[in-house]
Order: sequence, then C-alpha cells, then structure tokens
Amino acid sequence: MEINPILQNVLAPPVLFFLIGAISVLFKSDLEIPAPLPKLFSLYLLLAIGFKGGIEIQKSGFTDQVLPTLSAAILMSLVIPLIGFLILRFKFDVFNSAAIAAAYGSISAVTFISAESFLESQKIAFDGFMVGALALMESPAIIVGLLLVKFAAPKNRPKSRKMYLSAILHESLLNGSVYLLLSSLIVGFLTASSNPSGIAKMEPFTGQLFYGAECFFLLDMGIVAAQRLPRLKNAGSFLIGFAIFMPLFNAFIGVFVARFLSLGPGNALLFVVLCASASYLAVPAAMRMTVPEAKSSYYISTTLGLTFPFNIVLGIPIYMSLVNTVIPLSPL
Amino acid sequence: MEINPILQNVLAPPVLFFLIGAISVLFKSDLEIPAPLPKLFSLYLLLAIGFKGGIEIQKSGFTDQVLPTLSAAILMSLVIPLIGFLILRFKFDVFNSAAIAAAYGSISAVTFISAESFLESQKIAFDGFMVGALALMESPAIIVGLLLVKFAAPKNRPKSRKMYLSAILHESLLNGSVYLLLSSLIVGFLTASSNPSGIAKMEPFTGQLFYGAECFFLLDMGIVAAQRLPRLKNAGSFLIGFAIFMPLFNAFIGVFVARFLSLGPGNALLFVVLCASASYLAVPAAMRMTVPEAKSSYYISTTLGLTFPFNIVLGIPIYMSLVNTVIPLSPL
Amino acid sequence: MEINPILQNVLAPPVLFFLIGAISVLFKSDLEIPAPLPKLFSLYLLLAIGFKGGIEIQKSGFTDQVLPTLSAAILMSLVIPLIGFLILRFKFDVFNSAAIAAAYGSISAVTFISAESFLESQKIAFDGFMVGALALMESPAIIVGLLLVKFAAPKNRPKSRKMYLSAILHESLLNGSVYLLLSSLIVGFLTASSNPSGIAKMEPFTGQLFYGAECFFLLDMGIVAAQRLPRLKNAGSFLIGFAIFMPLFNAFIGVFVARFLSLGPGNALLFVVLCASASYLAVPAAMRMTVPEAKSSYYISTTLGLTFPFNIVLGIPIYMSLVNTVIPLSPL
Amino acid sequence: MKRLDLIFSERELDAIIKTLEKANVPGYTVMKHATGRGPERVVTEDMEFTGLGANAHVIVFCEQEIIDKMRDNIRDELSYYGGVAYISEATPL
Amino acid sequence: MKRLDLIFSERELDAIIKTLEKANVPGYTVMKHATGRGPERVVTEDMEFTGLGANAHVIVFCEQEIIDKMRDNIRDELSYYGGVAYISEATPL
Amino acid sequence: MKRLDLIFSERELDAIIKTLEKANVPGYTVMKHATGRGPERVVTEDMEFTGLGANAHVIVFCEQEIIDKMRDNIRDELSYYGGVAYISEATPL
Ligand SMILES: Nc1ncnc2c1ncn2[C@@H]1O[C@H](COP(=O)(O)O)[C@@H](O)[C@H]1O
Ligand SMILES: Nc1ncnc2c1ncn2[C@@H]1O[C@H](COP(=O)(O)O)[C@@H](O)[C@H]1O
Ligand SMILES: Nc1ncnc2c1ncn2[C@@H]1O[C@H](COP(=O)(O)O)[C@@H](O)[C@H]1O
Ligand code: NA
Ligand code: NA
Ligand code: NA
Repeated sequence: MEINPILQNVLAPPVLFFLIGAISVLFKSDLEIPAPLPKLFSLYLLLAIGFKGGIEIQKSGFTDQVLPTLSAAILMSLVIPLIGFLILRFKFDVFNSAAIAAAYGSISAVTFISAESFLESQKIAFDGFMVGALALMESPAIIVGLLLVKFAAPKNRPKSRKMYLSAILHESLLNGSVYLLLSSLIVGFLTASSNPSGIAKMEPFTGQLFYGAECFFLLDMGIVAAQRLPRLKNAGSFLIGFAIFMPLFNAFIGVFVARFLSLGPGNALLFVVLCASASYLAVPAAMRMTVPEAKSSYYISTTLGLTFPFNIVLGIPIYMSLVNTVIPLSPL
Repeated sequence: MEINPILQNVLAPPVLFFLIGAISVLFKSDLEIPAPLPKLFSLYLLLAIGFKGGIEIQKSGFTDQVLPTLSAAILMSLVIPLIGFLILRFKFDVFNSAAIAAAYGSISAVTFISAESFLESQKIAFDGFMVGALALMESPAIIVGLLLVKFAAPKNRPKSRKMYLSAILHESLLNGSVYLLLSSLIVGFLTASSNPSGIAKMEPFTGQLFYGAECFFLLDMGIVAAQRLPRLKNAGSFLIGFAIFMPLFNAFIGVFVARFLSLGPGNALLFVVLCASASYLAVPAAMRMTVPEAKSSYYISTTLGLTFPFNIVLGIPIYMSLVNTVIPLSPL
Repeated sequence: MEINPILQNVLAPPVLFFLIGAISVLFKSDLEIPAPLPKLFSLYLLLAIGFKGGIEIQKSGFTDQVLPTLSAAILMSLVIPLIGFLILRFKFDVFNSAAIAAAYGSISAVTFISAESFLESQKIAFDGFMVGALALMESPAIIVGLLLVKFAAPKNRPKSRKMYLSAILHESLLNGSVYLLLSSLIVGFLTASSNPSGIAKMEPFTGQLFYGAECFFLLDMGIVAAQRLPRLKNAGSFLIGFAIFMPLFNAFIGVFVARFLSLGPGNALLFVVLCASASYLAVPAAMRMTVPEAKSSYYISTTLGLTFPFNIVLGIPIYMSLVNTVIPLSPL
Repeated sequence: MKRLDLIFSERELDAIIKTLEKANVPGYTVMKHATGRGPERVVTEDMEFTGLGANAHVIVFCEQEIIDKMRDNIRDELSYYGGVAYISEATPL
Repeated sequence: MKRLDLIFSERELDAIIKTLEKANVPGYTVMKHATGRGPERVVTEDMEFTGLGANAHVIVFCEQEIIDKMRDNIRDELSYYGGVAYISEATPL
Repeated sequence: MKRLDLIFSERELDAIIKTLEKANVPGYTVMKHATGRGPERVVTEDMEFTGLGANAHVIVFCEQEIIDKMRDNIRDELSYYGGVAYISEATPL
C-alpha cells in the first residue's frame, strides 16, 4: 500500500474540510453549524445524487453490467448484516446486534460521493448507474435487521410491540432519506427521457454547486464525528474494533464480488465503498422507531464516530489499492 | 383540451418534485424539510423574481403594452375579491368571506414562476414586465378584503379593534413578502440602469440557481399541500368547490381581458395565471393580524391544499389551451 | 470629497439590499430572516473568503510587500485597541472600555468584502494576500482587550474569575469565526498547491455564488443594524460619537501606514477599511464569555448599529478619496 | 413568586411584550417556533414559512401584583386572537 | 387545572399526540428541537440531521380527569421509548 | 419531586451542564434559541448569528437534595453571567 494516494486523498478540499471540523472539536473551538443547516445540506446532497444518478441511468441504459451489479449490490446488503449479526452476538443482545449489523449492511451516501470525488481527482472512470446500487442497498439491510429482531427476539418484547411485516417494509422503503434518494432518481430518469432541457436548467443547482456543498457538509460531519468519538470509549474495545474491522472485511468480500462481476477499477471502488460504508441516516431512523431496545449511541457512535472518518480519510485510498491489486488479476 | 400539454407539464422537474413531496405524505414517509428552510427558499425566490423582473422592466422600458397591462392587473385584483366575497357570503360570515376572497384576488408567486417554466419548456415568449403585474396584484386584494371587513362588519367587532386606514395600508404594502418582492424589483431596476456589471455578478445566484431552488421549494410545497388537503374535509364541500371553481372562473375573465389588451399568448398565460392563483403568503399574514375572526384554516387549506396543486399540475396547461382558443380569435 | 463615488457605492446591489433591510425596519415591515439563516450566510462568507484568499496567497507567493503589510496589519490591531481604550476610559469602566476597544481593533469581514466589491466596480486592482491581513487582525485585538482586563482590573473581579493566558489565547484563536476563516485559508492554500483541479470544482460555490450570498446577508444586516440603532440612544452621545469618530481616526492612521508601505490604491483601501471596521462576530463572542461585566449592548450597538452601516454606505467611498489624496503624494 | 406561561401566535408577540413591559415585569423569556392545537386552531411547523407563523411560548417570573396589573390586558388580547395563559407557583433558587 | 410536561424523542410525537387527542385534551403545545440527557440516552443538537432527531417538549393544560384517562397509555409509551412526564398545578390567568 | 427552570445565555451552557452532572441530576432538558429580557440585558433572535448567541432554557426534574447540592454553584454562575433559576413542585405522572 503506497502512502501517496492517502496523502492525495487527504489534500482534497472535502477531506480537508472534514479534518478542519474534527480539529475544531479537538481544540474546543466554538465553531458550530446549528440545526437545521446540516439537514439542508443532507437533503440537498441526496436530491442531487439521486437526480444526477437518474439521468446517468437513463443515458447509459440497462447495459449488460447493470443488472448483475445491482443484484450483487442487493445481495451484499442482505448478507453483510447477517455476518455482522453473528459477530456482534458474541458481545451484544439481539436488539443491539441487529441494529448495528443493519447499519453496516446499509450505506453512507457521503462516503460514496467522497469516493466519486477521489476517482475524479485520480481521473479514473466510473459509471452513473452505480448510484442505482447506492439507492438499492439502503432498504434490504434495514429489512434484514428488523427481521432478525422479529424472529430472534420475539419473547423479549412486550406483545403490544409485535413487529408486523408492513411496518418493516414501511420503515425500510419510506424512510425520509431512502425515499428522497429513490424518488429524485426517478425524477432524474423521467427528466432525461422526456424533458432533456430540464437537465441543463438543473445543472447549476445539482451539478456545479455539488462539490462546494459537499465540502460544507463534510465540515459539519467532521464536527459531528469528533464529538461522537469520545462516546465510543463507553462502548468498549469490542465495538471499536468492529467499527474498523467490519468495513475492511466487507471491502475484502466486495472486491472479489467486483472482480467476479468484471467491474472496471472505478466501478469496483464504488462497489467496495458501498460494502464498506455504514449508514447513519436511514438505519438509525428506522431502528430508533422500531427497535428502541437497542442503544442508539452504539450504532451512531460507531458509524459516525469511527467508520465514517476512517473510510473518508484512510479507507478510500486503501480500498483503491485493494482494487488495483485484485482486479487486474486474470479473470476467474 | 389536449392531454399532451398536461403530461408534458407534469413531467418537468418542478412539478415532479411537487408530486414527490405530496406522495411522501400520502405514503406516510417521514421526509421533512424543517423550518426555517422553506422560509429560506421562499425569501430567495421572492428576491430573485423581483431582481430579475426589475432588470427586465428597465431593459424593455415602458412600452405601449406595459401601462394598460399593469392597470388591468390592478383592476383584476380589485374586482376578483368583490366577486369572491359575494359568492362566499352565501355560506360564510363577513370575516371569513372577506379573508378568503382577498386570498383569491391576490396572487401566488410560485404558481407564476411555474407558468414561466412551462412557457420556457414550450418555447413560448413572454415579457419580463409581467413580474410588475405580479408585484402590483398583491396589495390591492388585501386592501379590498380589509375594507370589506371595515364597512360590512363594523358592529360585529369590539370597539378596541376598529380598523384604521393606515393599518390597512401598512398590512397591504409592508407585509414582508410584498415588501421583499417590490423592493427587489427596485434594486434590479436601479442595478440595470446604473450598475450593469452588477447584473452579471448576481446572475449565478438569482439566475442559474433559480430552477433548482424552485424544485426544492416545490418539494416542500408538495408536502405542505398534501398535509393541508385532509383538513379541507372539515371546511365542507362548498369551499372545496370554490377552491376549484374560482380559479377557473377568474381564468375565464382573465383570458378575455388579456385578449382585450392584445397580449401575446405568453403574456396572456401569465396574466391568466395571476388571476387564477391565490395567495398563501401575503394575504394570510395580513388577515391573521387584522381579521383574527376569520378561520385561518379556511383560507390556508383552500389556497395551499387545493388551488395551488390544481394550478401547478392541471391549471397551467388548461389555461394555456384556453389562451390558445381565445387569443387567436379576431380582435374585438 | 466628490459625491459621485458615494452615489455609485450606494447604487450597487449589496448596499441597496442593505438599505432595503434597514428601511423595512424603519417602516415596521414584518420582513424577517429567521435564525439560523443569517448564520448560514455568515459561515458561508467566512469559508469562501478564506478559501479564495488561500488560493490567492499561494498563487502570488510571498512577494516583497506581503510580509511588511501583514506585520503592519497585526501592529494596527494591537495599537488601535490601546488608543480606543484610552479614549473610552474617560467615560466607561475598564471592562466596557476594553471590550469596545477590542471590537474596534478587530475587523469586520463583510465590510472588507464590500470594499472589494467597491474596488471591482471601480475597476481598481487589489491583491489576494490582503485576505491574510483580514485573517491576522482578528485575534490580536482580542488578546489586547483581554490583557487590558487582566491587568487593569484585577481587583474588581472575583478570584474565581481570574483570567489565565491560556484562556485568552483560546478565546482569540479558536473563536468559531476566527477559526473558520483561518482554516479555510489554509485549505485554499493547500488546494492551490497540491490539488489545483479542486479550485475549479469549488469555484461555483465559493466564487460565482459569492456576490448573491453577500447581497442576501447584507439584507439581513440591514435589518439587524436598523434594529440596533435605537438602542444606541441609551448608550449616550459619547458612544455615538465614538462609533463614527473612531473609524475615521483609524482610517486616517491607516492611510499613512499604507503610504509608508507603498501599497497601491486598491490594497491601501482594503488596509484602511480593515483599520476602520469593527468586529461584531469574533470580539462579542470572546467578550461575552470572558468579560461578562461589560454590557454587550454597548459593543454590539455601536459596531453593528452605527459603525457598520456608516462604513458600508459612506465610509468606503470616503476612505477611497482619502487614499486617492494621500497615496499619490511623493514617497516619504 | 409566580410563574406565568403564555402561549399564543408569534404574530401577536410585539403586542404582548408591550403589555408586559407596561406592567414592569422584571424580565421575560420567549421561545418561538412552538406549535400546537387549541380550541380555535391547529398550528403546525410546516406553516411557519407562510404568513401565519408559529406560536410563541412566553415565560414570566414575577410577583402576583404585577400579574394583577396586566391580567385584563392579556386576557383581552388572548380572547380576541387566541392563546392560553396559566399561573403557577415558583420559588427563586 | 393541571399542567402536564412531557419530554421524549420527537420520533414518537405522532403517537403521543394521538394519545392526547383520544383523551380529549382541550389543547397542547409542542416545542421541538429540545435536547438533553436522561437515564437512557443523550440527545444532542448535532444529531438532528440524522434519523435520530431531537426531543419534543409537550405541554398540556387540562383537568385532572383527562390526565387520569391517558396516564396508562402515556406511561406505557414513555417506559418503552424513553422520556419523562411530570404534573404540576396551574391556574388560568 | 422538584422542577428546576434555568434560563441563561447559551454560551454558559457547557459550564451549567457540568454543574448539573456533578450534582448527579437524573437528567435534564435543554431548549436553545430562547430570547428575552432580564434586568441585565435584552437577548434577541436577530443576534444569534453573532458571537452573542441566544439563551438556553434548561429544565431539570429532580429531588430537593440534588438541588441543594448544586444551589451555590448555579447561583454563583448566574449572578456573574446573568440568568434566572426558579424551583416549583412537580409530580411524576
Ligand atoms: N390546553 C392547552 N394546553 C397547552 N397549550 C394550549 C392549550 N390550548 C391552547 N394551547 C396553545 O395555544 C395556542 C393557541 O390556541 P388557540 O386558542 O387555539 O388559538 C395553540 O396553538 C396551543 O399551542
Ligand atoms: N430528570 C429529567 N429532567 C429533565 N428532563 C429529563 C429528565 N430525564 C430525562 N429527561 C428528558 O427526556 C429525554 C429522554 O430521556 P430518556 O428516558 O433517557 O430517553 C432526555 O433526552 C431529556 O431531554
Ligand atoms: N423575570 C424573568 N422571567 C423570565 N425570564 C427572565 C426573567 N429575568 C430574566 N429572564 C431570562 O434570563 C435571561 C438572562 O437575563 P439577564 O439576567 O438579564 O442576563 C433573559 O434574557 C431572559 O430570557
Ligand atoms: Na455497507
Ligand atoms: Na388571483
Ligand atoms: Na478595525
């Protein structure tokens, strides 16, 4: 693993602003981005990612690679929570294990766009349809997590709290961030197919502004992550280890799946990053509602306080060198 | 009436985002755009509409059509509330009738810009000075509404609540959204006449960003409208009918006035839309302060929950075909 | 002093929007920009100023003029609070004198960018490294202010409130707005030196949007300033006089320092404006925390209610003619 | 000491504060962006951007006499525009 | 009259309001964006943008009987999801 | 049980929370963005973006003993920086 790509990754504005945010907490600066401004940027990023992804999918059409890749993505988001659950059960009860496992099976959109920015700066091509994979990996992990609770812990719950399949589907598909991403993707698709002049008119908002808004949001994420970090201590070393090991492990599986799918290096990195990233928007929202028995500080501190910064700063270049090592090997 | 323009209207990003917002409420998604973000977009849109309108008016100058059109616009916003009042009095007291009538005499800026977007996508020309009509139609309707209360219901009010002319003028001219639109128009005018380099520097903010910001705001308006809709049931079928019939009726008068003014089809549509749209910013603000006897849920649920979505989704293409039918007829 | 540059300054969109905000308060309009929207624009402006400044400094490198100018800037922000303190002590206690003096020694970033906009509209060149002076003048004034409290009023304070040097440094360097400006400057510098493609990607956000965002923020500043103005009456005529006299006095010293540094007219104006402007972000934050004995209404009403509008509307063109008078004189 | 809780539309805030000041309250606290339902209407967060605004929750710690002074004015205001006002006991820390 | 203060995660707001309405409260006030710490968890402002949300503070002025009607439902909800509920005396102005 | 209401500048929030935690309060709730007027100063919403910030309203439900433990520290803090603190009775639902 070379040090150069790591440094190059760190010296890009989004990562630098993330570090600035984190350092401000370390040094006890009173820099603050008050609510609901982070929500504004988070909504904007989801809308823009979805819209641009929808356009790309419409443009590229459903090529040979699209369907296998999307299916593999869904499969990964079903399998990863199961593996995570088995590991976490060594230390945690069913509720906490299921909630944390679901978070790691799902994805982080901002980690994904950081990987896109990294690829752009490295001038490595990737396809727009990967946003489809992003959109499709959010819900299955939530469903698996909730089904695990339903079937593995039916007796530990009061009867009035029985979990119905309809509620599980509702939480996983109509969750605000899942819904916004998916529906913006559809808007993008429809616009590209029936109203192409609309694309150019949206471009300054969803396109040109994107990078700067990403930086601003990462500044806030740096603050949030650094504030979460000390809380991890209470979570214990097992969970701290899990928050670093699990992404690496998922990346490792992911890169071989990517090779099996014959993805190019750009798409492969994005696929690996989706596997390695963990959710702090959709999954916590769903778990807080349906599995209040799980400690939210567990699944939030790990994903936001450790896994997210790890992926943003070190993970992406590490996964890139992993991709560069595994992908060029002779095809299976 | 062809179905094609309606579908084309619906497939534009702003209308799609509006529908996404509305559907999220229908499906009980927890998608939410927390306060004060909608206010940010609403302030931005008013500022940008005004600024761009001011520039256009300065550029085009006061042509032959400008003065008659603006006068007719003011006239319409004086007459419509009177007609509305007479209709509403069949069912409602003076307070509610005056408040609702004022809302329908005034205008909705977002309906106006949706009509502009529609015209642009249909490649139909229109003039910048129509923003002047927009700006001038807000206040007169408020004044008429308040005068109706003053003279039609003097005995039903406690003496301490006497309505003074100065208060009426204050509410109608210095209302936040009226004031911002009018003064941004003046800023645009002054900038165009004495500081043309300022136009180019503002363009990315007020111009390029506009379409995207409009989409984001319409996403929120979809949520708001759909949340308001069920409340209409309490208002009764008379008011539901009024919220659909009145815009159509106003459009009908409007299109003949437009023909009388010899407006081209683009300007005619905008004129008709101004007549047909109803206010949910300036008028409710004024009525809440000065006519608390009126039920705010009446004038808000109708304008936001029914008239606004109707105009955005179906009304604009309907009015367009109305314009296309009436305008090309031999001049009066 | 010609009247023309003042009128030209007033007819630029930023100043017009400032006036619109102020007039809305005068006429009791209910126009309001609710919290935390002003914070959004204030954070954005600091980030963008810093980022662009960092790029400029990297591009221009450390020329002959840079170091002397930055040193002089720091010196000014050390000396001005001392002079201000001596003047203010005629009327106020140590706490209030130190807090107000610190505010006038420090700077206002928005006044600075208004001066930049003025220079651009007048087509007068200036250097990007002046943002370095802006960034470096915030902290020293705070340090001087707090040291004045520490040494001039040790007995008037409860022992539990002893002021430690570490706290003084913390407040002056890690204050949110100081930190964001400085660290964005570093990000800009690093981006320009190691990731030039990042500059173009940030440009729509930090560059193109800037002027419009400045206008929006100034609209709010107009409201805030006009709301603060009547409170000045309680502060008394001495403080009102100080709020006008002190900027002029500082500008006067500043212009001769600028001449001594052989700055061109553009850089000279910016230098003078830094001396003449007063802080309403960093200094109040620091003083509220560490010198609660000082009345915040004193240091806020003067800087925001009087000095800021004076500088924005009249000050900048006045300082320009001062620069034009003093600078072309034969070198010292 | 008493604690007075007032909840009403933020559009009437200036008028109510004027009433408080006229009665010489020692201070007051305002929390805006409150929503709710009363006998008269429903106030929701999503309507804040329109002209309707949300509610304000005003807390005043003061002596009974001051409350007596402003009772009629506040009642008058709230009965016309809507809103509620309740008094409870409070002891300074 | 009584004053009921409820503080809990804003994600449960709809359920709690349904409970209040079922008991026919005369009205209620909601203040969102509250943060805090309880025996169960810490709620911070910086997490509002994530799915966790902040707390809601709900105030209800009503008669004792209404409180009796909804006590069990509210207790059930709060003991499962977290949150606190306290009653105090209040007199209409 | 008691209810403690603290209102003070949000800039002192960390210090006050530290004091609460040291006295082992079972929990607390914070509502930021409060404005108001006290004997010392006026806090307005439009100043929130500057360094001054707005007020915080902190509510603590706890036993009298805990209040006794932290009384001096809180009084000290509030008398120096400004702000008010009041106690009232509260019964758990
Ligand atoms: N019984 C109550 N308890 C708590 N808040 C109330 C109550 N009744 C009314 N309110 C509040 O007062 C506001 C105005 O009430 P209204 O009288 O309906 O205009 C409502 O939006 C609620 O926030
Ligand atoms: N003793 C208390 N006093 C005031 N607020 C409390 C107290 N205990 C809990 N809370 C509030 O109730 C929320 C939920 O508490 P929890 O039971 O930990 O889920 C916390 O975030 C606090 O805002
Ligand atoms: N009598 C009071 N009733 C309610 N709130 C008060 C009262 N006095 C002061 N406050 C609040 O406490 C804050 C700080 O007060 P001060 O002591 O002036 O710094 C004010 O901004 C008000 O929000
Ligand atoms: Na994952
Ligand atoms: Na109309
Ligand atoms: Na200065």
